[in-house]
Amino acid sequence: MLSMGNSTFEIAINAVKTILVFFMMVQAVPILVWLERRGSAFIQNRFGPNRVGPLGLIQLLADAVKFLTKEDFAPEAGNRFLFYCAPVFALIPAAIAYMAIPMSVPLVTESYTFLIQGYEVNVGIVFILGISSLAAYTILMAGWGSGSKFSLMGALRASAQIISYELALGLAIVGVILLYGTFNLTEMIHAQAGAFHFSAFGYTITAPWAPNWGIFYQPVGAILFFAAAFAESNRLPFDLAEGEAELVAGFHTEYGGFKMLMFFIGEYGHMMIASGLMVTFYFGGYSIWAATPADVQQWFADTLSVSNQVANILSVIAHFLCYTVKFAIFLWIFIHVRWTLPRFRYDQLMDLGWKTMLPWALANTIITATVIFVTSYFIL
Amino acid sequence: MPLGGVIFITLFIAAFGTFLIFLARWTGGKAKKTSQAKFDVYECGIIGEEKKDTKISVKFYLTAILFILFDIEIIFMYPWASNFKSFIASGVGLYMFASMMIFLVIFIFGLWWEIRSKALEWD
Amino acid sequence: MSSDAFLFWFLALVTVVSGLSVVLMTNPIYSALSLAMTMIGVSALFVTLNAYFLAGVQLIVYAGAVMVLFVMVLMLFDLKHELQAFTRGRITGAIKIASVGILSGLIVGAVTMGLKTATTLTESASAANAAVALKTNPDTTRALAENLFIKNIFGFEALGVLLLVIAVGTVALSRSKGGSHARD
Amino acid sequence: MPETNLITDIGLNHYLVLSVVLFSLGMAGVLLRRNLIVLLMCIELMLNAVNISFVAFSKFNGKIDGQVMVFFVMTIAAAEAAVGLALAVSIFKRFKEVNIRFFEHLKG
Amino acid sequence: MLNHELLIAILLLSPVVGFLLNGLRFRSKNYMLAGSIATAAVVVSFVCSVLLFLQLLDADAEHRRLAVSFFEWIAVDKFKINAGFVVDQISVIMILIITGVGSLIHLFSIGYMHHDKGVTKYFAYLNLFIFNMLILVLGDSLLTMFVGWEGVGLCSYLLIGFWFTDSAKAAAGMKAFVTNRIGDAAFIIGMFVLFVTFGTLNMHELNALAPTVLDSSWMGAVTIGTMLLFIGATGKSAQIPLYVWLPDAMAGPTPVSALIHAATMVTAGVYMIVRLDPIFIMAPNTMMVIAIVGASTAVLAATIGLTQFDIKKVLAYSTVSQLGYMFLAVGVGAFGAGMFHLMTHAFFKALMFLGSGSVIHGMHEEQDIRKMGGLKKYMPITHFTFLLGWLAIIGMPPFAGFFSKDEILWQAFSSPRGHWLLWLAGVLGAVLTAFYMTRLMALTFWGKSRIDKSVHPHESGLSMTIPLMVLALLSVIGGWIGIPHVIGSALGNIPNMWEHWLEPLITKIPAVAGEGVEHGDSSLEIILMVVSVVLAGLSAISAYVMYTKKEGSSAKVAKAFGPAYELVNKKYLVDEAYFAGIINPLVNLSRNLWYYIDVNFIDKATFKIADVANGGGSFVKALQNGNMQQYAMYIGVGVVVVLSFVLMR
Repeated sequence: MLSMGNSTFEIAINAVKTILVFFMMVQAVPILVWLERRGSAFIQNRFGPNRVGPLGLIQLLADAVKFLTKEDFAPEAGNRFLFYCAPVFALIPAAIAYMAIPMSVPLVTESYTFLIQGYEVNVGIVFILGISSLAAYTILMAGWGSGSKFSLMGALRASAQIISYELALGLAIVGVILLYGTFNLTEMIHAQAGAFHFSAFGYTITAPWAPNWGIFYQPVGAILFFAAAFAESNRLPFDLAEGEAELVAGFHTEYGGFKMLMFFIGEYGHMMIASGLMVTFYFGGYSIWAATPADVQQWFADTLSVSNQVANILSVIAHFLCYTVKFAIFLWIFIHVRWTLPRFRYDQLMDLGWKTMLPWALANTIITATVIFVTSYFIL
Repeated sequence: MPLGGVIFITLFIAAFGTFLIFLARWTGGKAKKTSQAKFDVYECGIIGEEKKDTKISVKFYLTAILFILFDIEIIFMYPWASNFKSFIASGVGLYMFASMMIFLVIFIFGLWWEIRSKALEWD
Repeated sequence: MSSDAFLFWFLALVTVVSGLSVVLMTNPIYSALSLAMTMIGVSALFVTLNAYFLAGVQLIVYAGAVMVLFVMVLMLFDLKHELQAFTRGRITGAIKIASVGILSGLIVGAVTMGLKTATTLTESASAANAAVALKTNPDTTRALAENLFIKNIFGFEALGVLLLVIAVGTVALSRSKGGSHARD
Repeated sequence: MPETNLITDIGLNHYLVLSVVLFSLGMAGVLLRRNLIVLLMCIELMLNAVNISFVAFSKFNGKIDGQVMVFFVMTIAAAEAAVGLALAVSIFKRFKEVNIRFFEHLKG
Repeated sequence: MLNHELLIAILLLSPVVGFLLNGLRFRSKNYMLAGSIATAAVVVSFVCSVLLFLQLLDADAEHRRLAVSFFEWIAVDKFKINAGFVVDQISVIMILIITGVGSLIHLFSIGYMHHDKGVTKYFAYLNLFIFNMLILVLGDSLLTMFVGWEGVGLCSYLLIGFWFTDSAKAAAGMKAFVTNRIGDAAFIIGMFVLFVTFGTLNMHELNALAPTVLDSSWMGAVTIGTMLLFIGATGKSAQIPLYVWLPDAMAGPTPVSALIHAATMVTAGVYMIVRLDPIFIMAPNTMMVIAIVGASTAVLAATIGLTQFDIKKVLAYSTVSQLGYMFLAVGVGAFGAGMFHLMTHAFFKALMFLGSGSVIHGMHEEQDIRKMGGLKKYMPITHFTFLLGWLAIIGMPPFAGFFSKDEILWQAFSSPRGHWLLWLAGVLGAVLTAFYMTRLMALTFWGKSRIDKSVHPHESGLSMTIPLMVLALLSVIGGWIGIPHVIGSALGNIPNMWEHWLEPLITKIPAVAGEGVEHGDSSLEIILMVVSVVLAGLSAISAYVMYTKKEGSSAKVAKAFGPAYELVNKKYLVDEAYFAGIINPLVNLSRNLWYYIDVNFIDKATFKIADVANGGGSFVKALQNGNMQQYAMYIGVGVVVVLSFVLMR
């Protein structure tokens, strides 16, 4: 219950699993960096990294070597303890929060059930929100520890921005919670699995060809959530925290080498959480188009005529692939938007967060609640 | 809730990060003090005046305060939202709906007031 | 040692050490960060007490909002220089420490002397707790919501009004230019 | 009465004692520290300590009321922090000082 | 049909909604919107009242009581008060009057107040008044009633002083408020006495417990309690000795005078006594006092009315006089007759006040009847409706006032607690009423015009004349529901619906053997009736002659009476007497106390004490050194001490 399992084997598996997920995240970062550089080059009609290895793929390794050989630097004016702590703490919230996102159906063996995620948290949304709200400390620690006013300014801006958009984010999620009636991400995915069906006034509308995804019920919520997620991960068009023209590089002005890389891992980690949550809330999570996990497993068992055990494994792989595809699409959208849209001005950013997105999210909540209330309270 | 797992991976990542810091220190070496300017804080190529008490807009902290207050109001909606359907099923839906709508009216009034009083204006 | 006990002792250690450093650190920023650590520890303690939702709320509200505000204010106003972290006066200091010590001693004494009733309570409530622990999420949040929105509905709405009033008040406070008897 | 092991059998008392310890720390901070903002933080610490005991009672008595009370306490604490900091900041803006000894205008 | 709980809730809350809607936008000058909201609110209440009345009609006579309790208001040991409301035969009449007449007056106000700056505030106050009046009337316990009682007092104060920039008007408001406070204090003490005696304040329970009272002497608890309640009633209903505020209350807008100071609020005292009739019956001495006070108020106020020249003042004294009639009625145990007169009076006096409002409006704020005359041709509708009201008030058959006044007079004569002197006083009052009301009519509407050249009188608009017409109709037919047996049997067995309706609730006074029989003579009743009508008619005719045909004669008559006329003209110097006898001595006493006692003894003593405290304070001051943490330490030490005391005990 509280710990990681009932037997030594399970504990070991769970420990390895969490470490594995963490390293998957860490490994994804160089790939994303490469993707981002190639993608930006593609968008801007230039080449991008293409010298080291095929398509510049080995560029990542070269970068890593470069980072490792940089000499370790800390400004004298700053606070060395905080300066060194900040990058380490940058890794933590992103990784811990990401592990709560389910990536595939559980793998069921005779005596154990393995979840294809770091761990299952039954108040998933609240947990993820709570953990990712800790990211502000990293930024403030970095900004303060650097002892530079650019850093401090960038840190304050970044944290003010993060907390401002956390409101819109949190409120957009209320619609999702209302819709599924749970905090648990796995239950949400289950609610979205299978064909489209919608109950109102005691009647049920079904469409067997369409998936039952949340985006059909919460389009406004999805847009708000996604936009807020951009701001939460300090990505363009919301990267005011490091607006080069004003603040050099924001809170990591004084950072370089591996410490800088760790901040990047944190930032990309937030991006991954946002994509993962987007998929989970609005696009059915790991579930395959208009099919429930049970359907999929049955299909494997029937068409390939394999045992349930094998079908389960195949189903796990299929769902994981499905999740990865959806996940990758959103990551790509993140990258694409970054190289498409210009940066906001700071007052525009705050106005957007407080005066546009928050009221819209409120309206979304009220309308969702009203529709749910009216359609399920009055049975015709 | 897998509290043990969370704590385990937290400690693991912290250890891993520290390891990375030390690894980089080992491979890259400590920065050699070739000049004082190298260790000063960054200042666009001119000599830093090193005044830390820069004026920073009070808006930042005002934003943070307002964030806290609105955040709590949003948090109050969570248990309501996650149980709204089951409340409707058990017949207290109208009551729940009305009570939250009253709360939302207060919320909206607060937001409206803040916007109107230009507390959220950045200039 | 069971994992529950291990977690409790671990978290107790974390909270107490970070709580101590809140009081003892002379740099207020370290105090604030330590307090954030305490909050996170308390949140984890809530998890060991099956209060999952509250643990999340503790993270969001305390660690993610209130302490961020504290840290921000400390950084905004550059409050790191503190020549005198603690109050002067040996006698009053002694009285203060003594009163705190005696108070905690008294309460701890009372709590441990009430061990019997405590254990019986534990046994009587254990069945309910086992059910709660097994079924986890839906029942506790459901019960929480029922209690909050039906039994304490007035308090809930009143808190809404309180938050509104404070939102208005802080804006007014932050705009005030200072009173009539400024020193200079 | 079955033998209870103080180390392994975690009961209500453990949480209560922990709560008392944290509360006393907060109280000592309130009494001894001189920085206004640190004082506010110590008050938060005291409130957190109380929250622990509320939730512990809630668990060991099998009633949810304790948790609801914690919910309320959190709200009040956040409100208190907001107002307290707003006051501290406006005081700081005027006197450039957050030492508590500076505000002894409440003399008799 | 809607259930009665909901109906009562709507009935009560509708004016509150109106009050909030108008009160929250009180700066608006949109009289149409404000008036529509307020009138609509009261009309909704009126509809609810009618529905409730119909529900009562449906029920059989024994079960005509719709009670509702919304929540428990106060619960201290045995002292339990619910926010409970009761609609029964008596209160339904009151709510019909309040909301019916109230909506007409709201309608009238739209026209009357349209040029006023505070019109929205005005309507908000009016709605608040209606709400409080409904609480007063419907409350099922004395305390609930008292809430309304205070509430209407507040609204009365607000509305009398509505034009508070005029200090005289503000003072009039304060006078009303202070005078009412005296009565209210007595009312509260009366409630205490009744609670101590009966252990409850619920009126239903009180009435049920009333027959258990044994001690009905002067010093009996019930007598004292009812006497105190009656003093409260004299404050609210403007009886001797607390009537002085009502004439001054005419400073408020005229529709307010019509609503509050004629039709509804001032009758609250009568209503209260009727509600508690079993208790009052157990206190014959109180009843006697009530009857005497009522009769003497009726005569005294009527005499003052003879000499007044302000159109509203005349009506105000007339109101006081008519209220005296009602108290006379309840004093002799004719509770039904009192309620009956309350209702008919509400119709015709509201009519006359609104008529006077119409006149004042048409005359551009002129209130002096010496500067009127001949208005008949300028304001035909106002004149005609006023004429009907006049006929009703002087008691001409078959107008409403005749039946109610006659019933009172007959009861004053024939009731076991009546007396021929009371009857005589009543007739005298009727004669005087006929005289001064005719004088008012003659000076205002008839005769030659004395209107100033600059003033161009005009008839008022529809929103003002429609209420007048409705009320005029009611003044004519309103009395037909209570036709006395003598006339009813003569005209072919017309039943006395009024008596029948109230019968289950109105307690009959146990007839004293050998006395009631002699009085209950139908021929005697007819004779007395004829006597009073003829005397009133003669008085009216003489007044008509005196003020239209022979214009100098009134001055001659005044001269002939000389000092007496002066005395009456100065309102018997009651205000002056109050000042000389009560207020000034009190002020002087206080001043002397201050000069001699306070300065010499109390001040010195307090200074000494202050010195001691000062010395002690400067010693203790060291503790309060502004150091918050030190204070916190004191708290901590205190907690430690208390806790160790608790634990070590």
